[in-house]
Amino acid sequence: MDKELIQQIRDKARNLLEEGTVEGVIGYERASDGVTSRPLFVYNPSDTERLIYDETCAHNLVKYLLDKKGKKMAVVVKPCDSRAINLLLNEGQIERDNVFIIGVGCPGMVETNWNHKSETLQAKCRTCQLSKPVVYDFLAGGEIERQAEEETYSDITEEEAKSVATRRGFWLEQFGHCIRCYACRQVCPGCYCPVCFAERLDPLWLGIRIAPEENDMWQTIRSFHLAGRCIGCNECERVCPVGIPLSLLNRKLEKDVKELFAFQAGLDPEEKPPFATFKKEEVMEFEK
Amino acid sequence: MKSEYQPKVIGFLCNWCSYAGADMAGTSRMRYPQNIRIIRVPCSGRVDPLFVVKCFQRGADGVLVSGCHPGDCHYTEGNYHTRRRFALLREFLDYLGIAKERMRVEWVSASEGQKFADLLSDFTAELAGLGPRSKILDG
Amino acid sequence: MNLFASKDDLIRWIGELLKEHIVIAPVQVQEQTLFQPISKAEEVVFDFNNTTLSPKGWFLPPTETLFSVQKDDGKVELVPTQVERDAVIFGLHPCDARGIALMDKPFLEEPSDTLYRERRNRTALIGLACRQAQPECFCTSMGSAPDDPSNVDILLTEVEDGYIVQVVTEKGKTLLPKGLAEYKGKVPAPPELKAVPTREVISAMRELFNDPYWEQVADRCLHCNICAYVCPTCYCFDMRDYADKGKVERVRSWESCQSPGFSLTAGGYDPRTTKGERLRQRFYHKLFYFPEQFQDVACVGCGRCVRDCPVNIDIREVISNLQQVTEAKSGS
Amino acid sequence: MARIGVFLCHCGSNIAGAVNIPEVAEAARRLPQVVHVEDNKFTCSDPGQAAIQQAITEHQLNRVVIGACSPRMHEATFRRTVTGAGLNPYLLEIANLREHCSWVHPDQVEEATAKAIDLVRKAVARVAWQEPLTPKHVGITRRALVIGGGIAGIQASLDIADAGYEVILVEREPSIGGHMAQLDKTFPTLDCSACILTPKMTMVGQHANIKLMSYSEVEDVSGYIGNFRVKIKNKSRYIDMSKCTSCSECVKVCPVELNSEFDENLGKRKATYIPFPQAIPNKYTIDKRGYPPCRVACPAGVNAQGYIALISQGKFKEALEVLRRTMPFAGVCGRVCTHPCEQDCERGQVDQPIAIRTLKRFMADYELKTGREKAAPVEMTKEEKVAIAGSGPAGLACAYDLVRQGYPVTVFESAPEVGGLLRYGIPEYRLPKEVLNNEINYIQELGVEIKTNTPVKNLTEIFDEGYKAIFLGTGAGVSQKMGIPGENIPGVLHSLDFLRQVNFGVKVSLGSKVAVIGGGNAAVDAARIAQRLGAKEINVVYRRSRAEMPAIPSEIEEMEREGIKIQFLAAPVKVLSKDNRVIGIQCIRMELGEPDASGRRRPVPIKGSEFTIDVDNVIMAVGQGVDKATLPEDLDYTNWGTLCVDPVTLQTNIDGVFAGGDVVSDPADVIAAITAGKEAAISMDRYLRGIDMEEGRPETVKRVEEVSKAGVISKARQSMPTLGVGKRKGFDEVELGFDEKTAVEEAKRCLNCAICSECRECEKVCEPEAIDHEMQDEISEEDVGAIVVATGAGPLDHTQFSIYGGGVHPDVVSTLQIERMMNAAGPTGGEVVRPSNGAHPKEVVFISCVGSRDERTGTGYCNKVCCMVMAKQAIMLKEHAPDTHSYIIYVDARGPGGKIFEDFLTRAEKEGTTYMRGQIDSVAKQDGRLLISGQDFLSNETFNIPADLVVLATGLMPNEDAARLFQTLHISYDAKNFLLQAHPKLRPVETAMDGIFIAGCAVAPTDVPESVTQGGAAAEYVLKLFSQESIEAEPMTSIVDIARCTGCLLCQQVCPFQAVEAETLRDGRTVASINESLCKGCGICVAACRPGAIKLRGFSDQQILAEVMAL
Repeated sequence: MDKELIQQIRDKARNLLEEGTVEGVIGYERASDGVTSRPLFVYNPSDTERLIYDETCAHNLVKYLLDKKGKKMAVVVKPCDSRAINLLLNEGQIERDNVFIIGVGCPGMVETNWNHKSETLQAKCRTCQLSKPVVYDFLAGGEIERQAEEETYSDITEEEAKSVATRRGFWLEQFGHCIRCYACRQVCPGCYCPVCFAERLDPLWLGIRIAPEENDMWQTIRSFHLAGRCIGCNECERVCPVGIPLSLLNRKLEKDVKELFAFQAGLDPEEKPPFATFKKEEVMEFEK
Repeated sequence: MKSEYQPKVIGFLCNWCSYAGADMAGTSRMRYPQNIRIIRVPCSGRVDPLFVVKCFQRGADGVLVSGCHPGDCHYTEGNYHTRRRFALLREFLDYLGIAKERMRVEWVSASEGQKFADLLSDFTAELAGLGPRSKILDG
Repeated sequence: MNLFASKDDLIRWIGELLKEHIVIAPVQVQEQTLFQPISKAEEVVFDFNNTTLSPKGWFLPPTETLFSVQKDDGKVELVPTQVERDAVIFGLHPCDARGIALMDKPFLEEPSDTLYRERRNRTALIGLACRQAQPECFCTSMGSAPDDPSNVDILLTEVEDGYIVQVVTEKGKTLLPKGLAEYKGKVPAPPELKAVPTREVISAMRELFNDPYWEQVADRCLHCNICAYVCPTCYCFDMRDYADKGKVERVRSWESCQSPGFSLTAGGYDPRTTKGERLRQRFYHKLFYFPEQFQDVACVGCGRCVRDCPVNIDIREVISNLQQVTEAKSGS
Repeated sequence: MARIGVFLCHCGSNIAGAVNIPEVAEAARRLPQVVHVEDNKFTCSDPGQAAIQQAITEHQLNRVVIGACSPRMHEATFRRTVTGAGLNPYLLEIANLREHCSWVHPDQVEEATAKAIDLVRKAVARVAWQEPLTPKHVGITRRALVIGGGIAGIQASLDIADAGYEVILVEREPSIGGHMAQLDKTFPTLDCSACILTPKMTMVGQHANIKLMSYSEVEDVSGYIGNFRVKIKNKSRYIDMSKCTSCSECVKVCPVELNSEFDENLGKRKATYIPFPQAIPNKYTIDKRGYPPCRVACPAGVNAQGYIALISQGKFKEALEVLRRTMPFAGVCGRVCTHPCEQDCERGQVDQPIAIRTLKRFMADYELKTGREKAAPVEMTKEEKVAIAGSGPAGLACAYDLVRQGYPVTVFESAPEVGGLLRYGIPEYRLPKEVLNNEINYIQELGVEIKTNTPVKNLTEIFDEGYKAIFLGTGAGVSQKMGIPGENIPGVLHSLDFLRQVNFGVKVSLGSKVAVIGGGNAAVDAARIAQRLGAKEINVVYRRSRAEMPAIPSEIEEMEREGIKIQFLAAPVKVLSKDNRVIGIQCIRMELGEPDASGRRRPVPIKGSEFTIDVDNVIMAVGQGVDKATLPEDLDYTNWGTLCVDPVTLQTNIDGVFAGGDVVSDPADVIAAITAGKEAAISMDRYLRGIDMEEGRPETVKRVEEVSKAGVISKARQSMPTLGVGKRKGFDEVELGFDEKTAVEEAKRCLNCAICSECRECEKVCEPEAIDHEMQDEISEEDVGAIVVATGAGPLDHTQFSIYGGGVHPDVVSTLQIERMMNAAGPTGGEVVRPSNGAHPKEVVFISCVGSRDERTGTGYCNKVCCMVMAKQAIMLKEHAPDTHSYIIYVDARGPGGKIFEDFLTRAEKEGTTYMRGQIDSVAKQDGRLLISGQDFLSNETFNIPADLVVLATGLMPNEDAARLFQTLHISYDAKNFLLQAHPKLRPVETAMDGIFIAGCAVAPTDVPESVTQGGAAAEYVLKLFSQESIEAEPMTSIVDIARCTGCLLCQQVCPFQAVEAETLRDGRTVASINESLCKGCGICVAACRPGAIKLRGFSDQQILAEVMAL
């Protein structure tokens, strides 16, 4: 634990609360297992001492801003999570003036389970090129030099190289595990429809069956609705109780969107996302 | 003849170009395989990717989304959005195991009855070659 | 009288059971342990922490068709789903067995749930006592114990070179293989568990319904359904009729009070719109409403929700927080 | 609960022949919510419709499904039917059992029946979700737009206007009339085309209800039926139509002549023109196509095409005026300019570029020779005095531009004589002093005061003297040194000093052997002067190779011709001396290495390759620099020692002080210095008037896009006469310039790239002062309620059909060319002649179906009019000259249009035309005539016909850029750009876009009567629309469910019609809101909306999903 960094976060949070700049601060505290961490909402300056920050603070706290619309909130934001801020700004879901961003550098988060943390960095962290958040109001701890691997999407290209039937089998097995707990959706900063298509009654896109044929469509559309919007925090995969490799879906779309439309979500709050625009002259594969 | 595998094809055709092109194939008495069931939409830009995924979920063997040629959209820009949406969806479905050959995006104008007929013959033959796709289980 | 079975005996026994029964047992699937119907005895794993999902899914499957309706030439025929075979759930821990016993209360109380009752009647439970407790376990605070035989037909307890076989019910007796010797050795002591104060909190909950605590703790809740779906006692479900080209099916699937649309009524009114209200419902159901109706707390202390909650909403912590809230109230 | 009635149409046997209707009916009966099913022979017939209405009442139906033909056919019909029975018209769904089923699967009854059942089930599922919709009513702008002023557009305009409504007729050519105006006679009545057309044209021109916008194009169309908004670009004619009296004086003086499009390139017209005498409007148009390449290439923007055009007409003085509008240095630049204009000259792509520089010089020479009248001083209209330091090209150009704007200008020159580098840097044999003096005198005569021997040292002093702005053009007057040993020994000269001394008449004595170091113009000048001063053996030492040498190539050439040698790839190492006297120079060989910053390959010394040249003098010409000592202090300098200025405004760090030329740029050429002076003049004028100096700069000019070189006959550039080498003793000028005849010949080679040369001679003769060369295109916006598109078509260019000799033999012509020749007002005065020699053709062969009925060369279908055109022309040829014999080689001879058409063909044959059905193999030249060989299909024999003239009847195709207009209008067109009708039989003048109608050749090739009919029919549809009180707008628009909307506004970004607005609710949430009157119902937003908050009425998610679920 970087004590100095944590102190900066605590001081800033206390300051913001005491001066009334914000109503609350969203940060991290130690979880009940004493090992991992969990989100913390601080409304009282005295509670700022509970705030921590270390390599177990994987949660993307930006999601919570959607619950606090209209309120002035401060939020502790890692570099990857910060892209979610830009996404939500781009889509008009949060107001910049209502959010105070306490940016933190990130050395990479480790794989954790209840009561257990490993030494292994999360996969998304290994290729993360961001030394600091893309947007912040206050940067605690300064920039962190990172030696990131190049994002090669090698896992994706490996999948792509397999036969269609193999891929079908693989995904059917994976989706067979899905219990439609919707944790992937609930944790995702890009999922904020008042009524998700999967639970809509008019029209009835999808039934309530927890079974491959419906799980399949659920996951297909969930990921596709994030095409060009997924900011790669990979929270969905982390929270999945049945271990579905959701990053293989999201990153496939990320890769294709990059290749087809030269776009990456969450880097620029003003840039038009791929489905909001087009180029008349572009030619897609099916046109060739 | 009857025992032969008949792929199930669903087509979303824009009202102004492709649906009219399909009408043109009819008025010109061209022949094409019976497999397609056409759903009329005002513009190919109306076709939510959800419809296509739903078709496959419901057991369609092939889906056609067809609109005006780029630049000719009755609503000026609808097909440009179609192009982007389905370029990505096609790739994605293929990745999930629904071969991209099963999904076609085509530009057919009101005068291209022949093109429409040819396209369906070709598409149906290609799907027949791929073989049946019982519900979601095969690629 | 306790019997003894070596590991080989067990494997042979499961093999025997498979001839007449569907055997549901813990198996390893990738990184997870799941209760699944097995096809051969070797698939079974004996040394496991609590499975990802509890075995409740055998009685209340994630999705099942309750009945279908056939319409033909004006005649309407209703075809209920049949339970085809007898089954054995093999290797469930005492907490999961207690979970089934708790589920029995609402489902078997008349009018009982036909399908549940059918499955329950035709399923035997062969339990496996826990030799080790996990940090998230607290069954002893919830009316059970690592070696509790009360909710199974047979309980197995691992010893040095095999298993103690404790026949609990008559039904259990019928399942026994021939030729098991009597076990004369010591029965090992169960692991010790930390106690969670339950009773006193529950009595105080009547006063805590409108406490701001619920909104606070719910701040970090994501309202996914993980806790409910991994819970051995959560039994909420949704039903829907599927109609497709003349064929109609009534389908039942798991659902959870944590779902944003769970309590939405047809008229558009939703009594539980805030996160706090929804989270409160879960704890009130477990700790207050269920005991009010059925005397027992609807928690068996298996620790799955503690283990799997993405934001660490720990029921034990909630209980102790409630205690603090109550104390603070009475103190002031 | 819906009560759905299903009605199945047999359509005679069209559907029932391939679909088992009873089986479909049986299946339909079992569908949920279907309470009534019946079938009918012809549902669209009156009894069929009555049956539906009766069933609706009888069975209390609240939804109707009709299995019949395409909804595109009868949806409107059946909507009226159900409305008649009291049902909302939108509670109807049509299953397309004919076009999409029975017609395409005619002999697969089982499959077609199964498909029909699916289609009906799908329709039932869909209609169950359909809600009643109520159309909105919108008003109508009772004003029509007609696009295209051919006969179809004229007819439409007149019919609408006569009915009392206003019409805007947009025609992109200067006159209306279209192709009909080009015709001599019309078939089959042989009326004089002009006689029947021009009265109509005049009526258009005079009609109170018609606003004629000729020379205009539709740029953009928005809106919908009854409410279109149109953007129209009125192209600039450069002639004020309200002032032009059509006196044609401008034509007389216009120097630019080009092929007349109206006369199909057989005649000529001027850059200012009326396409034909009866044109409406009868006003002149100046044809300008932007800036010619020469003018674009010139840094100073000198209008070379302008003066060249006038030289070609022998108007030499006027030509010089054109040049002097830009700058005063015809004689100077005509000699020393690096002429980038010639590099870009389009003529260079034919043979060689025009000798632009020499023509420029010619104007100055001519003036010197014939004497110049003293220039009238400019009236000083401005009070602010301007000071200019330096009288080189930059300073003088600046002074020239400012004085002509009425500024009092004073030039301060430190030297005793005016001209700067022009005077002391360029040797007399290249630029005689007389020439320079004449041009300086001219500047002074205009009113520029020049003070010599007056250096500017202190800027404050100048300002104190009342000058409001200062330009520094003091040049780069210091020779740079090389820094090699021995450089300071007497006998080592520096080129600038050397040139200055020689030019000022100071005697310089040189030994007989001289080395000149450097490769620029200064080096070449120095070497050639050295020779003229008596040096015998001169070596130019240059460190790179010939390709890199910066001096003007022709000068290098002349130098070598004069016997001066160049040592390439050599550099001096040190000057060798004895007794403080130069005895030689040691050099080292170089080789070229990697390219340096300037892109030229860097010379690298080769070790041990030193060599010595014995010389008496060394002249260093390795560069010049700015002499800071002569400049005022407190100015900012660059690292290279030149002045720092703003690159656009040329202002220095001091307000009001500008600088340009070598003092800023380091040595550059004369034209660059002039340009700098001119740019500074613009800045200073703006500075003095207090206007933003940067706005609109650097100026961007429109270069002409395409220059036609068709028919240009190759002709070599006139060469420059020079003084013989032997005669080059003194400082006599080496290049001698053109004489008048040569100049005119050379000028005539100009291609007039920009058409109008902007010589402005027309301005001088236009009494009503109608000409305005600065006129800009105007965009106007008009609101109209209906649009008629009659943009026509044109014949394929016959010269592209080389297989028939088109474009190969001049005597292979098009039917339109024959038409023009037959016309008494045409290029040949009504005589049909052979273009090659003007002789009367006796044997004429017509070839039909050129580029029609032939997919490879044009269209695959019949052009419809050619058979009649050829018959008409054959008859007319006979009438003009009875000894003419015509052959018509046809594929099929057709006379569509009734008896008189067919009779006309017979008449042609009777009057002696030989009709031959066959195919052409070749058209070859033989004995001055053409030999047409081919196969006669009827006799199965080959034929060889010798002929004097071959006429190609080419297919008609819409104009190339028609597609762009059609896209703007959102109307459909086919692969050949012909417009598509809403229905080819029943709705021939309507398009799929309500309120847009079509007529004439833009739809398909039509003859005159048909075009008139269609124009009238289109007008009738417009009038029908205008006679309605209001129009029903499609109610199928989108609506937002604010409870579901997240306010992400993706819908707003994808809506092509700006129909989505952001709306803030009372609770502070932002949501999307759709303006129904702008929404067109495309549904792009619906598919983009993830939360499913947008519903497109009539195509809701439920409806389409119900269809998917039913399949």
